[in-house]
Amino acid sequence: MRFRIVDQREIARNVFRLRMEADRPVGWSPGQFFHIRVDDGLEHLLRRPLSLCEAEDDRRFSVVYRLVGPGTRRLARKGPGDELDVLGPLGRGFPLHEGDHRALLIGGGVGVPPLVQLARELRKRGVSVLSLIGFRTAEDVMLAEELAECGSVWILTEDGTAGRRGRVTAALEEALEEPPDRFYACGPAPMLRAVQSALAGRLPGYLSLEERMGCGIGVCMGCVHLCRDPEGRTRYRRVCTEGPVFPAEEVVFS
Amino acid sequence: MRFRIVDQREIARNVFRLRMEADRPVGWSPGQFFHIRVDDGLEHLLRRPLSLCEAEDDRRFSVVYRLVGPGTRRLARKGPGDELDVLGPLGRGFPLHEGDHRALLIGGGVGVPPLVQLARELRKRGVSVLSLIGFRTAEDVMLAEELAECGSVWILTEDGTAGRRGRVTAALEEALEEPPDRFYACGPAPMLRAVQSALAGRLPGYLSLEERMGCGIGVCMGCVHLCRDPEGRTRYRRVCTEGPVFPAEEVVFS
Amino acid sequence: MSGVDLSVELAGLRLKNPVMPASGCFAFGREMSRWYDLSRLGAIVVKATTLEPRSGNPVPRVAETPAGMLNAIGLQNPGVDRVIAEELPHLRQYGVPVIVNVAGSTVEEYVEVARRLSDSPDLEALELNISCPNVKCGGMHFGTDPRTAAEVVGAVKRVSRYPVFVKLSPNVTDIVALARAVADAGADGLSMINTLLGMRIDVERRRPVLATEAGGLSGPAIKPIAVRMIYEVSRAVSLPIIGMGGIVSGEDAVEFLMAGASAVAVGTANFVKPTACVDVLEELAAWCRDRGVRAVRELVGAAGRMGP
Amino acid sequence: MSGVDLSVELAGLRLKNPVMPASGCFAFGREMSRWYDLSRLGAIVVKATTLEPRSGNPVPRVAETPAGMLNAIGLQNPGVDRVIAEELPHLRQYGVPVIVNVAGSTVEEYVEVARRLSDSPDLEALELNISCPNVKCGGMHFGTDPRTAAEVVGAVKRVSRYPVFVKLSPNVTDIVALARAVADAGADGLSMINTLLGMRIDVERRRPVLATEAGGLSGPAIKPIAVRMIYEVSRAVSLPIIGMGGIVSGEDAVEFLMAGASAVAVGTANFVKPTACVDVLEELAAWCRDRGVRAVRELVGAAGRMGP
Ligand SMILES: Cc1cc2nc3c(=O)[nH]c(=O)nc-3n(C[C@H](O)[C@H](O)[C@H](O)COP(=O)(O)OP(=O)(O)OC[C@H]3O[C@@H](n4cnc5c(N)ncnc54)[C@H](O)[C@@H]3O)c2cc1C
Ligand SMILES: Cc1cc2nc3c(=O)[nH]c(=O)nc-3n(C[C@H](O)[C@H](O)[C@H](O)COP(=O)(O)OP(=O)(O)OC[C@H]3O[C@@H](n4cnc5c(N)ncnc54)[C@H](O)[C@@H]3O)c2cc1C
Ligand SMILES: Cc1cc2nc3c(=O)[nH]c(=O)nc-3n(C[C@H](O)[C@H](O)[C@H](O)COP(=O)(O)O)c2cc1C
Ligand SMILES: Cc1cc2nc3c(=O)[nH]c(=O)nc-3n(C[C@H](O)[C@H](O)[C@H](O)COP(=O)(O)O)c2cc1C
Ligand code: FES
Ligand code: FES
Repeated sequence: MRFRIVDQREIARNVFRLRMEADRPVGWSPGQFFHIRVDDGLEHLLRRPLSLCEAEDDRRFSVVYRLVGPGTRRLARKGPGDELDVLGPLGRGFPLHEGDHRALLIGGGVGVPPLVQLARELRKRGVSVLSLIGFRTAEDVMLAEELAECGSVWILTEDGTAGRRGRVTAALEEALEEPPDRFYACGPAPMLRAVQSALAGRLPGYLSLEERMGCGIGVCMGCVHLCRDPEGRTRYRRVCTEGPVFPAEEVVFS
Repeated sequence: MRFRIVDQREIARNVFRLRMEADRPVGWSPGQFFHIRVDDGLEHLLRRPLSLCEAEDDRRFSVVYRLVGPGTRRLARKGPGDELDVLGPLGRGFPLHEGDHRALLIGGGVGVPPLVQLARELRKRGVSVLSLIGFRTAEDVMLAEELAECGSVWILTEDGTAGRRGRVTAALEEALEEPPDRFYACGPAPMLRAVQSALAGRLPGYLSLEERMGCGIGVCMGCVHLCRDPEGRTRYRRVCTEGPVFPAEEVVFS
Repeated sequence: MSGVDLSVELAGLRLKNPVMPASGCFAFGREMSRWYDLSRLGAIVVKATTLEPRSGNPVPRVAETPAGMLNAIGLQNPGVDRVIAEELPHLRQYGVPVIVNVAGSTVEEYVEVARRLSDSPDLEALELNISCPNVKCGGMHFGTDPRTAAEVVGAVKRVSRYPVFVKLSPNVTDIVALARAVADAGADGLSMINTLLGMRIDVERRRPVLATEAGGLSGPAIKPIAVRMIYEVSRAVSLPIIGMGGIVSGEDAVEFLMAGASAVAVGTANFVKPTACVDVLEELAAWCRDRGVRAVRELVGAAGRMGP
Repeated sequence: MSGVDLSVELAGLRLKNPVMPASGCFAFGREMSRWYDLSRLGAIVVKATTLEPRSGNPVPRVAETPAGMLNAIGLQNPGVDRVIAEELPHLRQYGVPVIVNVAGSTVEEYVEVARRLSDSPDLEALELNISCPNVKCGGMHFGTDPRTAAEVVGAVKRVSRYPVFVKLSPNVTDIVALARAVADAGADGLSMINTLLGMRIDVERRRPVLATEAGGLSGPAIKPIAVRMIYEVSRAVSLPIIGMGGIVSGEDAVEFLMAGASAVAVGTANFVKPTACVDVLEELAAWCRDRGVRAVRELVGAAGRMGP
């Protein structure tokens, strides 16, 4: 599908927010991702997966991404009016549960963007939201205001230049003092693993995973992650179509 | 070198004139070519050779090209303000001879563009110019007005929809009635061959050749054409650096 | 499609058009059926099937390269019995010939998979994958030595009720020798090419990007190699060829047909665009129409007609 | 260049930096000297030289492919005597080691070219091109069979006063076997890779684009294949490797060094940008500087240090 770029701005060091508009309405849920061709030529064949960060309505969305390589660099060169070839939103997003009162959102780095629309949806349902978001340093901090509109936000930086010093896991115990019903986490694998092991058996929740993708639509088996099914058997599941969000207890980190 | 596109317009069916400005003055002569990267990415590695059509001064030039494949299609998408990675002008252009009074210019299709600046230079030196330009059909006719500013122009089309019916060679004899001192020809190989054989021994002149190029700067040996040296030995010469313009009697068509 | 006869015949299979997905780029069709009507395809080629279920390689399994990609999926599949029970039957609804890609670690394994498939009514042909670079034991080594290749082809032919296409590896010195050997061993057709062995290094981490280090290179980058091999083989061996390797457009498909392929498969392009197969088909039909080509068959081998 | 030690040693040659042009993409240097100061190069590698002058193949000789190109130049060169008399002397002025690429149709021709070059003081090493896909007789067939390769290398080594690098063809089933064979035959180093055999078809004219039909594929498209082969060979054979195949950036050069090359050559990129060699060099130096790498040597083989 063709999306038209509405605008694009740098919102933190090397982090861009790209707003885009679809040519027709599409269904979505928080935690899904867009699969974006960074260029119409053949040099960059694979699409780049970027999480839905905000949904203004059924046609206008934003993604927030960090410059890491040639694909995101090329994307960053585009401007208002340029067209993008986009699939999605794809995948299974964050499930919302009836009856939840308090939710704990945990994000690290570019794992924070998908939490924004999630926080908004929770807020709409009257769920009170606490967002724990961690970054390397003050220059990397992003989306704190957007999250603050939906609840409390605790910022952590590894070097202490903004918010508290330390990683999100350091603040976890404190975040549980007013017990949440559920947690939602997105960020680098070491963070997710630490969150998983800290909360296992104490709080149900979801992890949003990242893997390198080929197709994004479930046919190449490129993006698999090891998961444990309810019977305890482990097997590879596709992040693109069976995820990216999985129940925390099912995810196996090797 | 970076050139900035000033403007680009379709001037005949699938034929574009692209005006561009260099960031600093460059030396040039009519008959040379620019070697243009159609895109900064890696999909299209090879540059495209396009002849200098007009030189407004030492920085502003135009090229006129036909859409034939992916490279020219990509080029045609660019607009004012876009930058182009350009080498050149490269190669050896049309030599001008002191003492010439009348010149015959012969062009076919996209062989016409390099004749425009040539006609202007001849005109500046007081040489009277007759341009014989041939096209397939009326929709393909281009640059006739520009040439008409420098002398007489005879248009031919294969189907007779504009000017006279036939190929340029059909009008050659008539063009010789007021005998020129020299001819300059550029166009498809069959046309050049016909011109060469019609004029051999009767009129000195130059042919501007086209070959597929790798480097454009004389190092790959990709663009060679068979030539006969004054001693009668044939050998391959590089169109990019020893040409594209060769004395007509030296060129061997196989 | 408006006047152009797109049908081709291939080792006794009649295809209504020459475009099919390449194995491994289409899974077993379920996901793709959301993007277009699979009955539009000339044939359906499913993911490599082995005797036992395989979980495949660790991740990362894919990496991008200039105009190409590397993969090291490692034949992840549910095993032949589940493929027969759960995957093939639902593909019948599309009324399109189904070709099952078969892989194994030993000759016996290939034979056993072929035998079980022969008992299923839900396919029309086998494609023997003796060229998968992504598994240590099995796969490519069968495809790089003419004698071994002939052995596995001969053994499978003896048990198979269905025509056998043999998928050749491009990672060889002499592709014609391989093609001859499998032709002599009874192959009914050839599929070419599989991926080339390649590697990318993550310079920041100072190690290969893929968990398996090397992987299979596919996409437009390899197209010239595929075209050259098909051109050579089609002039030396008289088996029908399913051509693949970097096809992304109808014009690419024409190039493969002219090189000597009788049909084409679209692989990596499915990841660029889910509708790649039907897009290629439409562009191919339009190409023929615009040039007055009445039947796509006429294009097969057209570039080699002048003799060597 | 500000603190980073770029020097490398290569079969006894001391290069002040590891970047050189690939043979055939630099002619004999005269044209390139207009674009930058050739003394900045780590070494100079000239076009293939044969015993007699050769006029090369008919045109078209080049064609573009996705992220790559095909060439079929056919070893056009003025012959070894004129190369020695007219081309090599002028290259001395740059104070940079000169490596002469040698090609031939017979073992005797290779030997005779090597013998004559041994009488010239104007070079530091030979690069035996036993891998050129562009000439029917001579070139690649020497490079695809380990025994033949060893024979020509052994014969040249017996007459050569200079170290001999052997340029390997990627068009083989087992590149390690080739590398081992030429190592055992006395090669002082390896250059890899030469081009892959490929073809493009002009679908409008219904015939191959190149006059020779097939040609050699080079450029970024083949980079993953080159990296994989260098990675494999560098772990199996202890000869220094000049790595090439699709390098267009300093980061590409790092990738080749980490794969196991001790130096790198830049080929097709010279056609994209005449200053490609020195651009790659500057980017490589900057890359090292930004990451605190003190000596470029430290990168050699870094991606394979963890063991297989
Ligand atoms: C479901 C999902 C959602 C994501 N959401 C976001 C987001 O909202 N914001 C954001 O900044 N990043 C996000 N990422 C990571 C993002 O996809 C990569 O940073 C991006 O693809 C890098 O592309 P590149 O060409 O710049 O880098 P390169 O490293 O050059 O990319 C080369 C290849 O590797 C893949 N790749 C590289 N890094 C990653 C990664 N971390 N995860 C998956 N594939 C990768 C690329 O897609 C590409 O195919 C998400 C990843 C996934 C799987
Ligand atoms: C010295 C010189 C001057 C030229 N001047 C002009 C001009 O002023 N106007 C104009 O319209 N065309 C001119 N041409 C031809 C022009 O270069 C090609 O039409 C153009 O490169 C086609 O590129 P493409 O990608 O669109 O087509 P494709 O056919 O897809 O190109 C593929 C490759 O073939 C090469 N190629 C294709 N056709 C030609 C050709 N006829 N000559 C040389 N290389 C070719 C391309 O450069 C490219 O490398 C000139 C050619 C030469 C050699
Ligand atoms: C992700 C992926 C998985 C593949 N899996 C298989 C497979 O299971 N069996 C097989 O024979 N080929 C497999 N292939 C090879 C393709 O079928 C095809 O031969 C190759 O990719 C070249 O075509 P392409 O360039 O169009 O992708 C796979 C290729 C890719 C990219
Ligand atoms: C136009 C051209 C001419 C070449 N001529 C030679 C040659 O004479 N001798 C040789 O050993 N390799 C030759 N090569 C191969 C290159 O040296 C190099 O091995 C190959 O192109 C891969 O590197 P690249 O991708 O950087 O070009 C040539 C390559 C090209 C593109
Ligand atoms: S990316 Fe292809 S299956 Fe998930
Ligand atoms: S294009 Fe390379 S020598 Fe002329």
